[in-house]
Amino acid sequence: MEPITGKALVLACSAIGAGLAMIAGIGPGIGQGYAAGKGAEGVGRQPEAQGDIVRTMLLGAAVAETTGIYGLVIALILLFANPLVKLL
Amino acid sequence: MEPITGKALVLACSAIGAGLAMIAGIGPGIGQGYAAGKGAEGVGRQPEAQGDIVRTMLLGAAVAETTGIYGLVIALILLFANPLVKLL
Amino acid sequence: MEPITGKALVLACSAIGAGLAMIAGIGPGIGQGYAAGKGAEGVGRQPEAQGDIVRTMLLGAAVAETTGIYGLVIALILLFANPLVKLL
Amino acid sequence: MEPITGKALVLACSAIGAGLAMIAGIGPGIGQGYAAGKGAEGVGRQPEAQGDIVRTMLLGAAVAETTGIYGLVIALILLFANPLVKLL
Amino acid sequence: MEPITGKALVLACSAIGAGLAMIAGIGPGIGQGYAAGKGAEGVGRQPEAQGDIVRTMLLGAAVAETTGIYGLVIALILLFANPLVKLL
Amino acid sequence: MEPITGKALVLACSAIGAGLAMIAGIGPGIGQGYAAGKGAEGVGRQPEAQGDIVRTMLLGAAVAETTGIYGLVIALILLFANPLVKLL
Amino acid sequence: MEPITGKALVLACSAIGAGLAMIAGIGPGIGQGYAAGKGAEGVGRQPEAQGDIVRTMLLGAAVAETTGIYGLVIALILLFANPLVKLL
Amino acid sequence: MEPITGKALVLACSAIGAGLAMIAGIGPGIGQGYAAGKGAEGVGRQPEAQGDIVRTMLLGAAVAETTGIYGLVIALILLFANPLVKLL
Amino acid sequence: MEPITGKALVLACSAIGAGLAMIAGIGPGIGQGYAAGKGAEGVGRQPEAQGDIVRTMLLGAAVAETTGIYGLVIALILLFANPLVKLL
Amino acid sequence: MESTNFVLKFLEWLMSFEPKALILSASAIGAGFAMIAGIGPGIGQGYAAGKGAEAVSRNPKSQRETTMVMLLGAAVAETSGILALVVALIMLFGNPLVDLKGAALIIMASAIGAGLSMIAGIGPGVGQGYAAGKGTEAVGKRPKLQSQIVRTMLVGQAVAQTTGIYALVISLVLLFANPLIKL
Ligand code: NA
Ligand code: NA
Ligand code: NA
Ligand code: NA
Ligand code: NA
Ligand code: NA
Ligand code: NA
Ligand code: NA
Ligand code: NA
Ligand code: NA
Repeated sequence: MEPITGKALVLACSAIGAGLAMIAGIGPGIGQGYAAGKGAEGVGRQPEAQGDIVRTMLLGAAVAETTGIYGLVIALILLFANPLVKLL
Repeated sequence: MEPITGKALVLACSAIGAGLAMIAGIGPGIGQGYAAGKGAEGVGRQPEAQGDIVRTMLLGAAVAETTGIYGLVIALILLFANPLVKLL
Repeated sequence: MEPITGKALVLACSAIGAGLAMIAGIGPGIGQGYAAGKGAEGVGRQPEAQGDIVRTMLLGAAVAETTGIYGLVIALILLFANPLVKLL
Repeated sequence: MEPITGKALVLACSAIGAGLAMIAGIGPGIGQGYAAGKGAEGVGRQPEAQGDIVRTMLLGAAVAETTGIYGLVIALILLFANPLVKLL
Repeated sequence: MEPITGKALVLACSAIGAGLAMIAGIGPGIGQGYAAGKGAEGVGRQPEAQGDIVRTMLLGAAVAETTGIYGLVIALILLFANPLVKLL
Repeated sequence: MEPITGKALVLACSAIGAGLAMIAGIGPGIGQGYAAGKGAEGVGRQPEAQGDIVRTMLLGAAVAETTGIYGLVIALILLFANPLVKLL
Repeated sequence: MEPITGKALVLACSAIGAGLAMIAGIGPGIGQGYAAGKGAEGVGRQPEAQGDIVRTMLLGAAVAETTGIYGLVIALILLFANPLVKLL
Repeated sequence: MEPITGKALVLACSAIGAGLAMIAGIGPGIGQGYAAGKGAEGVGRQPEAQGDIVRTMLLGAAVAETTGIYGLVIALILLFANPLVKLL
Repeated sequence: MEPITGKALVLACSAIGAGLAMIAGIGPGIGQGYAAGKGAEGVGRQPEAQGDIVRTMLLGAAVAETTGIYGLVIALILLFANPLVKLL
Repeated sequence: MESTNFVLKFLEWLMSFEPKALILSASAIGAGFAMIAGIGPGIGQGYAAGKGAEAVSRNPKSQRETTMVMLLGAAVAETSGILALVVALIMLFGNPLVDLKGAALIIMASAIGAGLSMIAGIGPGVGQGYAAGKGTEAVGKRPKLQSQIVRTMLVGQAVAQTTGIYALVISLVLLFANPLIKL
C-alpha cells in the first residue's frame, strides 16, 4: 500500500486549478462572438468599408483574447511547470 | 477497504479538472450564436452582400472558438497525456 | 513515506485559489469584445473617424483589462511567491 | 509524522478565499467594456464632443472599478496581512 | 502535536465566506459600467445637458454600489471582528 | 487536546452561508446600474422631466434593492443572532 | 470530549442551504432594475402617462419579486423552523 | 455519544439540495422584470391598450414563473416530505 | 454504533443532485420572461393581432419550458424512483 | 492506526464505503450538474419566442413563415438540453461506470467530471436561440428571403454547436472509454 503523499495532494489540486482557470474562456468567447456579429452587420451595411471593419474587429478581438490566454498560461504552468511541488 | 493511492487521487481530480475546463465552451456557444443571428439579420437586409456577411461571420466565429479549444486541449491533456501523474 | 503536511495543504489550496482568481477574466473578455464590436460598427459608419474610434476603444479596453490583471497577479503570487507557506 | 495544524487549515482556506474574492472582477470588466464600446460609438458620431465623452466614460469607469478593488484588497489582506491566523 | 481545533475551522471557513461575499461586486461593476456607457453616450448627444446627465449617472451609480458595500462589510466583519469565534 | 465540536461546525458553515447569501447582491447591482444608465439617458433627452425621471428611477431602484437586503439580513442573522447553535 | 453529532451536521448544512437559497435574489434585482430603467425612460418620454407607467412597473416588479421571497422563506424555515432536525 | 447516522447525512444534504433548488428563482426574477419593463414602456406609448398590454404581460409572467415554482416544490419536498429518508 | 451505509451516501448525494438539476430553471424563466415582454410590446403595437401574438408567444414559451421540465423530471426520479439505490 | 490527518481521515472515511456506493453517489451529483445545461435552451428559445411574437405583431401576414423559422431554430437550440438529459439518464439508468474495474476514487470523480463537462451546453443553447430569434425577425421582415436567411441561421448555429459537442465527447470518454483508470 502506497499512501497519499503531500505531493499527490498538490498535484491533484493543480488539476482542479487548471480546470477552473480555463473557465475564464467564457468571456472572450462571448465578447469576440459579439464582435463577429457586429462585424458581419457592418460589412452588410457598408461593404466598401469591409477592410476597416474587419481590421477593427480583429484588433478588438485580439485585445479581448488576453484574459483567456492568461487562464491558459496558468493552467499550463500548473500542469507542466508546477512551481508548487517544488516548494514541498 | 480499498486503499487510496496518491496516483488515484491525482487522476480523480484530473477527471474533475477536465470537466471544469469544458465549461469554457459556454462562451463561444453564446458568442457565435450572436454572430449567427446578426448574420441571418444581415442577409435578410442586404441579400446581395451575403458572401461578405457570411465570410465575416465565420471569420469572427473562428476567432471566438479559440478559448473553447483551449479548454478542450487542457481536458484532453488531463485525460490522455496527464503530466501530473508523471511527477509522482 | 512522506505524509500530507500542513505545507502541502496550503500549496494544494493555493493551486485552487489560483484557478479561481483567473475566472475574473470572463469580465474583460466580454467587455472588450463588446467594445470591439462597437468599434467595428463605428468604423464602418464613420470611416473618417477611424483613428478616434479605435483610440477610444483601446483606451476603454485598457481600463476594462485591470481586474483581469488583478486576478492574474493574485494567481502568480499564489504560485510563485506564496506568502502563506512562509507563515507556517 | 507531522499532522495538519489549525494554522495550516486557516492559511489553506485563505488561499481559496483570495481566489474567490477576485471573481468580483468579472463585473468591472464587463461594465467598463460596455462603457468603452459606447464611448467609441459616441466619438465616432460626435467627434467634436470627444473630450466630454471620454471624460464621462473614464469617470463612470472609475466608479465601476471600486468593487473590483474591494475584491483585490480582501485578497491581499488574506495573503499578506492575514488577520485570521492571529486569532488562533 | 497540535491538532485542528474548532476555532481554526471557524476561522478557515470565515476566509472562504469573506471571499464568497466579495462576489457580490460583480453586480455594481456591470451596472455602473452600463451607466457609464449611457452617460458617455448622452454627453456626446446633448453636451449642453452634461451636468444633469453626469449627476444622474453618479446618483444612480451610488445606489447601485450598496450591495457591493454590503458584501465588503460582511467580509470585513468576518476578517476583523469575527463574531462567530466569540460564540465558541 | 480540544477536538472540533458540533458547535464549531455549525458556526463554520454559518460563515460560508453568510458569504453565499451576499452573492444575491449581484442582482440589485446590475439592475440599479441599468436604471442609472436609463435615467441619465432620459435626463439628457428630456431635461425638463428630470424630476419625474429621477424619482421613478429611485423608486424602481428601491424596489430592486429588496433581495439584496434579504441576503444581508440572512447573513447578519447567521453572524450575530445565529439561531442554529441554539438548537444544539 | 463532545463529538460532532448528526444534529450538528444537519444544522451546519442548513446554514449553507440558507445561504444558497438567497442567491435567487439575483433575479428580481436584475429584473426590477430593468423595469426601473424602462419606467424612468417612459416617464421622461410621456410624462402625462406617469401614473400608468409607474403602476405597471410596480405591478410587474411585484410579480418579479416572488422567487426572491421564495428563497427568503426557505432560508427562514431552515434557520428558524428547521423541519429536518425534527426528523432525527 | 451519538455519532452521525446515515439519516443525518441524508437530511443534511437535503438542506443543501433545497438551497440549490431555489437558485432557479434567478430566472423568473430576470424574465418577469424584463416583462415589467416592456409592459411599462408599452403602457406609456399606447395608454389606450393598457388592458391588453398588462394582461399579456401577466399571462407571460405566469408562464415564466413555473420553473421557480418547480424549484420551490422540490425544496419543500426535501424539507417537509423527504422521500429519501424513508428509503433508509 | 450504526455506521453510515452506502445506501445513505447515495440518497444524500441524490438530494444534492436533485437540487442541482433544478438550477436549469433559470433558463426558461429568463427566456419566457423575454417572450412575455415582447408579447406585451407587440400587443400594444397591434391590438388587433393580439390573438396571433399571444398564441405565438405561448407556443414559443412552451418550447422554452422543456429543459426546465427535464431538470424537474431528473430531480423527481432521484427523489421518488431512485434507480441508483436499486443497483446497490 | 487511525490517522490524525483530516485529509487522510476524510479519504479513509470515503473508502470505507463499498466502491459501488461511491460511484452511484457521484453519478447522482453528476446527473444534476449535467441538467444545468438546460439554462441555455431556456434562454435562447425564450428569446426566439419573443422575437416570434414581435414578428407577428409587425407583420401578421407572415405568421406561418415566422413561426416555422422560430420552431426550426428553437429545435436546433434544444440540442444541448437533450444531450444533457441523455447523459443524465445514462448515469441514472445505464451507468457504465458501475461495472468498471479500477480505483473507485477515479471512477466516482469521472462521473462528476462527465456532468460538469455538459454544463458547456448553456452556450450553444443561448447562442442558437438568439440566432433563431434573429432569423425569425428577418424572415418576418423579408419573407421572400426565407431560404437564404434560414441557411445563414443554420450555418451559424452549426458553428455555435461545436463547444457543446466537445463537451459531450469529453463526457462520453469519461463514461465509456475512461483513460484514467488505465494509468
Ligand atoms: Na483582454
Ligand atoms: Na477566442
Ligand atoms: Na478595470
Ligand atoms: Na463601483
Ligand atoms: Na444598491
Ligand atoms: Na426587489
Ligand atoms: Na416571480
Ligand atoms: Na416557465
Ligand atoms: Na426547450
Ligand atoms: Na463553436
